Amino acid sequence: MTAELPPGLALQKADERIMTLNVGPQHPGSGHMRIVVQIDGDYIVACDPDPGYVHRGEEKMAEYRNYITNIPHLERPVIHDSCNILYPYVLGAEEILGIEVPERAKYVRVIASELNRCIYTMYWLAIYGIFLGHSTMFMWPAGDRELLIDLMEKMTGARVTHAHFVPGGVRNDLPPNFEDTCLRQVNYFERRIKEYAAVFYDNPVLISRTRGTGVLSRQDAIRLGTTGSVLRASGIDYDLRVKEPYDVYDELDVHTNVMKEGDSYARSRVPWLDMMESCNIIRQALQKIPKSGSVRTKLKPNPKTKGPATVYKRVESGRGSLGCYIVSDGKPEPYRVKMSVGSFRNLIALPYLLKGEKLGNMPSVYWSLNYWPVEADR
Amino acid sequence: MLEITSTPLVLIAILGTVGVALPIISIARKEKGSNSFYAVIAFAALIVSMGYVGYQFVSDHVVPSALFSEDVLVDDAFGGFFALALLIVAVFTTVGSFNYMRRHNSPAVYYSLILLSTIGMVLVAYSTDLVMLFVAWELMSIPTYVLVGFMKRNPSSNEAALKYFLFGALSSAVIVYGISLSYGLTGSTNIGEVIRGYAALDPSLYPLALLSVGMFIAGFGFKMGLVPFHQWLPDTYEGAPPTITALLAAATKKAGFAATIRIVVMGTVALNVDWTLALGILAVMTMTVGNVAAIMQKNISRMLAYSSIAHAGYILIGLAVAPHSSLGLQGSLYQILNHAVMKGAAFIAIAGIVTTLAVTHIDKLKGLGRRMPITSLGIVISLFALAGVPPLAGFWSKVLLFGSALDASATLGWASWLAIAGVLNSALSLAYYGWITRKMYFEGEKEKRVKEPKSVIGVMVFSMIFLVGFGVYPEPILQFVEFATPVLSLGLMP
Amino acid sequence: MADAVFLALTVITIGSAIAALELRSLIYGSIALMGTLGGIAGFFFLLDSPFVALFQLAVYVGSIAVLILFTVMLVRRELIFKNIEDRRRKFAGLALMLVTMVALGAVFLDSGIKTITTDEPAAEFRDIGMSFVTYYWPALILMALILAGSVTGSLVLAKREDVENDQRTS
Amino acid sequence: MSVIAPKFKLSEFVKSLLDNIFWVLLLMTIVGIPAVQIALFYIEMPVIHGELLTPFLALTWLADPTRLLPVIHALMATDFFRIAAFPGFGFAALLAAGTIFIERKMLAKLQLRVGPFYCGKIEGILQLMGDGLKLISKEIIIPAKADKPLFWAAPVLFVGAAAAFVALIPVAPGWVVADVDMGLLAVFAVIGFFPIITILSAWSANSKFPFIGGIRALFQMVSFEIPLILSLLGVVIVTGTLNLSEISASQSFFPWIVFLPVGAIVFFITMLAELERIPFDLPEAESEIVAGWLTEFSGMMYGLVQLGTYLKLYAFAALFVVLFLGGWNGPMVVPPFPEELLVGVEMGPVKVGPFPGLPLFDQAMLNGTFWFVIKTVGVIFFILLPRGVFPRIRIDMLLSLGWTKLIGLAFVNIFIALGLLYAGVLGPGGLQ
Amino acid sequence: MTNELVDFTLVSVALLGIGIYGLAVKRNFIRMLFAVEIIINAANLNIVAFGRYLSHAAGESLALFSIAIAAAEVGVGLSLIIVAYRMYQNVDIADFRSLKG
Amino acid sequence: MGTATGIIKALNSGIKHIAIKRFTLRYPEEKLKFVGDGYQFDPSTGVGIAGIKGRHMLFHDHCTGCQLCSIACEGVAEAIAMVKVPDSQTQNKKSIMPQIDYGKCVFCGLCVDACPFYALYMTNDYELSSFSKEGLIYTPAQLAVKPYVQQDSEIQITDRGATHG
Amino acid sequence: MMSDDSEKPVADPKPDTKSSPPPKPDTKSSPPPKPDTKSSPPPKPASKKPEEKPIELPAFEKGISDKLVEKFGDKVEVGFVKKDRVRINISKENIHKVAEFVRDALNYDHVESVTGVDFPTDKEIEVVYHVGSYTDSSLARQILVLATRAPREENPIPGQDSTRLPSIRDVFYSAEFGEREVFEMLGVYFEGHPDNRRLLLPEDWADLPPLRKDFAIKGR
Repeated sequence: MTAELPPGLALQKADERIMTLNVGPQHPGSGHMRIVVQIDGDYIVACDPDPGYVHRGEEKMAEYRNYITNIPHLERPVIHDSCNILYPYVLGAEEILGIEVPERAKYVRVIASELNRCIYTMYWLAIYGIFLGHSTMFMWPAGDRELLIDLMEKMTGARVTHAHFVPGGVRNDLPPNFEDTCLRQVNYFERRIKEYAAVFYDNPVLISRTRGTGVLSRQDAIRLGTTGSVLRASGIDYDLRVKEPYDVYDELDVHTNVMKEGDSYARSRVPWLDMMESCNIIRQALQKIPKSGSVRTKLKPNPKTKGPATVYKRVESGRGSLGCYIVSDGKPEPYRVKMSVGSFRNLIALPYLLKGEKLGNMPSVYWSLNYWPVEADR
Repeated sequence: MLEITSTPLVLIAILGTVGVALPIISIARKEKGSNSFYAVIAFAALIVSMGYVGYQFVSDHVVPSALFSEDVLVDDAFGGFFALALLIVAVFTTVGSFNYMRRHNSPAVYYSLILLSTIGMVLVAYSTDLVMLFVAWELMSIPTYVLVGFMKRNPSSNEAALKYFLFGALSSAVIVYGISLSYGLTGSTNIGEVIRGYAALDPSLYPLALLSVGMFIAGFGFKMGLVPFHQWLPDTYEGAPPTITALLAAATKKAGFAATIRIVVMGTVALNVDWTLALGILAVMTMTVGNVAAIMQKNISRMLAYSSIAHAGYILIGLAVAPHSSLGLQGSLYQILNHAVMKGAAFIAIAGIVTTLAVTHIDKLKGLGRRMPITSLGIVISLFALAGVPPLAGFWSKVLLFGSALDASATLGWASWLAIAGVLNSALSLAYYGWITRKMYFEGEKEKRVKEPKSVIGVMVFSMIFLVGFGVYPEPILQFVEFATPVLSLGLMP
Repeated sequence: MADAVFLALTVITIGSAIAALELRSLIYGSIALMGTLGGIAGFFFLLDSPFVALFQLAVYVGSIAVLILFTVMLVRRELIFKNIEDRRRKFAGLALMLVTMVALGAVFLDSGIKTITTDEPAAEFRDIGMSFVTYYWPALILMALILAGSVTGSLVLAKREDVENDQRTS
Repeated sequence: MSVIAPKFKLSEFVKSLLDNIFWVLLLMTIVGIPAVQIALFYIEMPVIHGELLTPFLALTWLADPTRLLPVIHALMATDFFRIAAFPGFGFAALLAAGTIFIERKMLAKLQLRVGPFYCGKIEGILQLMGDGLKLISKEIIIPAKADKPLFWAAPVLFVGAAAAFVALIPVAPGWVVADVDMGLLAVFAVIGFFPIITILSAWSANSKFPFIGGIRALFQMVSFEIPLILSLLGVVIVTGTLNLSEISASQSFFPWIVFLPVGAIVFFITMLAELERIPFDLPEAESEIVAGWLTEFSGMMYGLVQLGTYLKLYAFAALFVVLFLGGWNGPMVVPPFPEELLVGVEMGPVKVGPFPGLPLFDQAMLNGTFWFVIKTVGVIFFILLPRGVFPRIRIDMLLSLGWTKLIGLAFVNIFIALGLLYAGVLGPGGLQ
Repeated sequence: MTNELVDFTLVSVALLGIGIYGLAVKRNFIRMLFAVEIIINAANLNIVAFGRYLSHAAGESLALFSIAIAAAEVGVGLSLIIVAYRMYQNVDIADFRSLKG
Repeated sequence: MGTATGIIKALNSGIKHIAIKRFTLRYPEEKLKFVGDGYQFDPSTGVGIAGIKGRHMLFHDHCTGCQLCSIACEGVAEAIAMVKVPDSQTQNKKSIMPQIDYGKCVFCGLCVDACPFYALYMTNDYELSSFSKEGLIYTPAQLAVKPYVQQDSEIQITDRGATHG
Repeated sequence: MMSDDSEKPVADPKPDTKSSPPPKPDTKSSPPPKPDTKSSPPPKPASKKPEEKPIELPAFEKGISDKLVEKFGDKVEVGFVKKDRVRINISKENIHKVAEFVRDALNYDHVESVTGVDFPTDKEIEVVYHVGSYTDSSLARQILVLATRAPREENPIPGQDSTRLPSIRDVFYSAEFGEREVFEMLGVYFEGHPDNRRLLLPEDWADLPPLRKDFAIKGR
């Protein structure tokens, strides 16, 4: 590997031939970021992602709040996946504070985390659909996502920003009859997402449009350090729920979906398969969950730590491996919290993939990276 | 009625199919740079076409030069003659490009365009309808615009193409205008009808008829490079790829003469106008300007371009005296055939020199006789044939031309001056041909021999055999030319 | 009525022809050229040849004008050209134009063409089709070859070398 | 006191209302009535009771309602009515408005939404009007470096070209604005104008995204014109005419789609591309190039372009109906008018009728229009359907589809047509 | 027909004159192309006018051929212009100086 | 041919959905039914009871004015201010009670967790809009009122799709 | 760059072969957790797995740290060895070499996160790389923590002052954006990084690098 940028990855001087387009931040195809794209005719010559439009300094904020009050604002970067983004922080905080989690709470966490993964993926899928000009694929997931949001609301009391996980368990117990409702709605949900196949995933127009575009080879996926669905779509069997099981994932049967192609079609299909797998996991967890028991180890509002420590915890979120590095110096507030997020890690692949693509492929390749701008900015 | 086996239709079928199929094959093959594959296909198609033309002659399916017909095409000896001459040049170009095109992109399109252009040229000679002639004329021209500008990285090629395109488009516009007038005056587009209509024209419409004939001369003159319309020619011949220059100089020009003989000569005859003087003056001007300008050139392509202007003048002598001497058209036709071979060979040789040595300046050709012996021998023989040095084929055509001028001087007093001017010009041209020969053989000392392209050698050998052979034994060609030459009075009284 | 239409068309056609050559902006020049072509189509309508007129509209406006506009926009840096023609050349050109127009006009006016009139109905477009398939059919074939040649030729010319050199698979 | 409008006074409100009513009435009297009179001068007046009606007498219809009907009848015979109202602009605009409503509702149903709901009480039927009012009331913003004359002209020209297209469509026997002998060729000529307008407007906005969108529109339209024309040649071959009315009339027994399904499919796909509908809406691909060549339009200029787009959609759907689905032909659903309705019937002392309005239409026209509208709406439905089902495709896929597959299929269609003709199935001696 | 043939021919001559003027004066290649187009259109006008007054279909056929050929020609010409533009960034023929003449 | 069947399948799926039931909730007319009375705290287990996290409800007789809710909110939204209340309870010596600014509150419920005396609960009232910023500040007196909410729509899943009945 | 072959069947011998008692100097590094207390975080009752793991796995991790110590000796310092986590403290001169060794010999292939931690008391800024592996399935749950320190200045001018570190972007490509983030958030200039540019902050950011401790949030 060379120390320079790959040839031509850097922006070039604009001239008669090369036109510089500012895709975003006020562009329907950019999300909350700007991609400076240089095109030559219909081909993208170079591209420079410019995130940071929603940077709010969560890591700095976390240094001023104690381990409990950090919870509501640390979930803000990905409010659709708010359980998962809290998960590593909570795991780390448990280690630093030295608390143990009841068994039932672990199952509740797994159910909430999988439901939230589905909620996030549906949101992502909706935007992926509208980026490809498929407005039905925007409406259907956005509508069916409501099912799960209702479920999460029953469970946690909030529709998106749950603030449900706390060090020592979860905030509240499951509502009565939750198992039945959950099972029914999850089954229905699975039936619904299977219907997306005919209109979206098996649609010949979509296949011919996304197959073979933005191909990320296996070596490059490893080299660029991508994660999550991007990594698994490139043929690497790596899922933290299997490889480094946290909480009770080692007692559940988790199957990793891997596709070999590494193109944007595969990258868009893997999250869809993951949703089915999530439904599967939820059903298993509902079976195995202890029927009674505490779900929370009681903590003070301002808990004391056990002294200086550093922790690095990882979980598998909707966008891939999500790590949280906490440095504690013994005070009630963490000394430093660093979120290593999947979006930020996958962003590095964007200029690499877009180089030489057609402009028409830009939205599909960009959004197939499973990228959430707010999370990358934090 | 046009038979389906008549030569022009078969030529369209063979060359058109191959010409259209080549790009499609290249798309289907998805390979690059397999130049020789396409060249071989094109070469085969051309050879088959030539064989068919020859077979039609041998098997006596050819009408003796009819010039007029009820149909848009006629399968006569005149057309056949031109078809043979033009196909020879096309074969030269194809073979010459075999080596020249090796480094360039899209060879399939290149050969396909050569084939299409060849169809156009050949059908110009065959057509007996103005619409057909115009369409064939455009089919001849449009591919050559592309071919001249085919070297996209080369500014001079592009500039040559632009100039050529502009003058070509202008010439076709002028031709359409002429056609519109002649159609309006006679109510038909068939050349026979037009000529007959001209012969029986109301006198008040004579000026318009003259205008139309004038426009035809101007339009065709652009392609032939007659003197007032020749400005584009040296630039284009210099800038274009040398192989394409061979096609332009040796073939499209001849197609212009075919059209001129079909229309202008007939029209002048029909209108009973004494255009001979005008044509004669045009001939002398063209010869003189061409030769004088050629002496001053330093670039061999440019020199040959001016030389080909001069040769247009020689050929025009025959046309000028045609109404008064039956030898005139014979001489023109003979000269056309010879010039096609000579110029074609010369430019292909230049293409070979450009590919191997990348020089065109005359001073740089020092010692070429040692570096590329066969090529330079071919060039020298072509040049001397162009000058009309006795044992070579060019000599006989010039003898025929000047003889026709002398022959016509019986009825046309000034015609002998044409012959004198022609002889003087030939002498003048010998000067610069000789100068090149001196440069190639008697200057420079220690050049080593380089590898000559085999395809160029093939062309050289063929042209040398042709020029020397028919120079020594011109009888068959003379007979052929006599057979192909139209009898002018034939058209008016069908 | 027709005379008024004729005069209007004449003014449009000739005026926009002059405008096409003289307007400084090439885009507007191209639009003026479209005016000329449309005016000619109007003349064709006057001449009872709607087929040719509509063909003229479809081909010239539908493809040639588009091509010209496209090229002009591609060449967008030089939208407004320096007025580099010198005066002498301009006056010579004007003189040439006047000589041509006067001489040819005199020839036309002087000739017997003025006597040609007709009251016969115009040829129907079915006759055109008939003449195409019976008399001009070899010319039609050649026409197809011309179009094939020009399309492949222009594609090869207009294709960019760098795209040519690294051809993509998709 | 309301929080929203704290300075509200009922008396002021009533006063302003009265003010508005006064001005409206004044303008109506000053401008409206003379305009009606001027219009009446150009109508060929009918003769009633052996007396030629004058425009002034015609205005007195309130006094004598029997005069109204003949005047309206005379109005319907004028070119103005044809252009502005029935087969022309008004009818097309009405159908276009209906199209927009159908599109929004149907797409909503397909996407498990409700669609426009509240505006107009009944399923949001007045939503379109609301949108129109909003567009009219919005400011028209012109980019500073735009080429203003062209930028202004483009939407107007677009609507004009679309209206010219509409004018060529025969709706019912004899009801067509411009019955051109070369109707189909005229259609091609009109279609040829759209790319020019598009590219001019794109260029004149002097912005990057419109320019890319304009170039894309140009590629798309120009390259799909060829299969469009080729796919229609089959119909021309079997009917032997270019006149759209004649083509429509020739399908009185069966529509051409029965014999030329390939041509119909090719025409349908090229139609989608020419209309820039999904999946071929590349010129407006919002995720790549914002809104393509429409990016810089605002306010009513955008509204005009939308109007033109939907007029074009109607015109294309109608062309499909005329060429392949039999146009106005269909079984008679309108029963023949009974004589009593036309002249009235006397029942004892009471005379009922004549039923006003009925003499304005004849049965053939009503029937033809009915079938035409039914078929057109059906075609429009199928034009709109892909929007809910397919994603947008890419420009290179589009071009290769047009240049390779569709042109090939169009030739197949031509050979089918020729084969049918030479086999004697169609044409003289055949079925028709 | 209220118009006479000579009227049409005179318009055609005027257009021819304008075309020749454009070719003689303008040095911009696109303008020269315009001029050529104007000449071709003048010829077409002539042809159709003659055809109408002779009541022939041949005139219209010739005009159709001429229009189609002009389209092909313009296509080639414009692609040459594009090639030239890529090389020179200019389309003024006066600036093309690699060849003398 | 695979392409053709794919296209037909997609069209078929699209047309099929035109007839399917839709679960659009016409919000102001119907409201979704939530679990329980809102997020509350079960004193017996020390764990929350599931419920929507709507606006708070303050039990004046439980509140001691310990400020723990305010401290918990400090790191999150700073929505809770302690204000003087006129009538002092016996256990509330300082006679201060929380006043909540719903313009700032993020409804995380950490204050409920923090309250050691179970004085602060959350209810399922979420319609808090007001025309002024002042209207969003709820005084302890306002917080003491139990809101009346009518929420009765529930999701129903049938074979023809999910619907809000 | 990395091994292209698919996942090797694995690396069991590694923990066995390495048995040398390592120095394990967890003496003075600022976060000094006790490995033995931390190494058994899942105190699951009645589960077979956790009983075996604390015995075997730290040995495996120890093997990794032993390899590093064996290779570099005093240049590296083992921060801690926990279950699945090994921390190595390296001086800034050696970080590049260690990274190369980690990539080539230990089969780690990507950087998961690059973290900068400001220690104003030590006048140093610590940059921590969390290195993981996709190709080697035995390392799938392992994270190697490489920590290095750069001197810190009171009035930093990012890019101009002495707060510099060698970039390991040419070893691990995936560190590119992470290092860019650390550059703008803490003002650590990475020498050898081709693209030391602003990433998340506004273009006209002229204040202190925001994650330094002396950059205070307003009102706190």
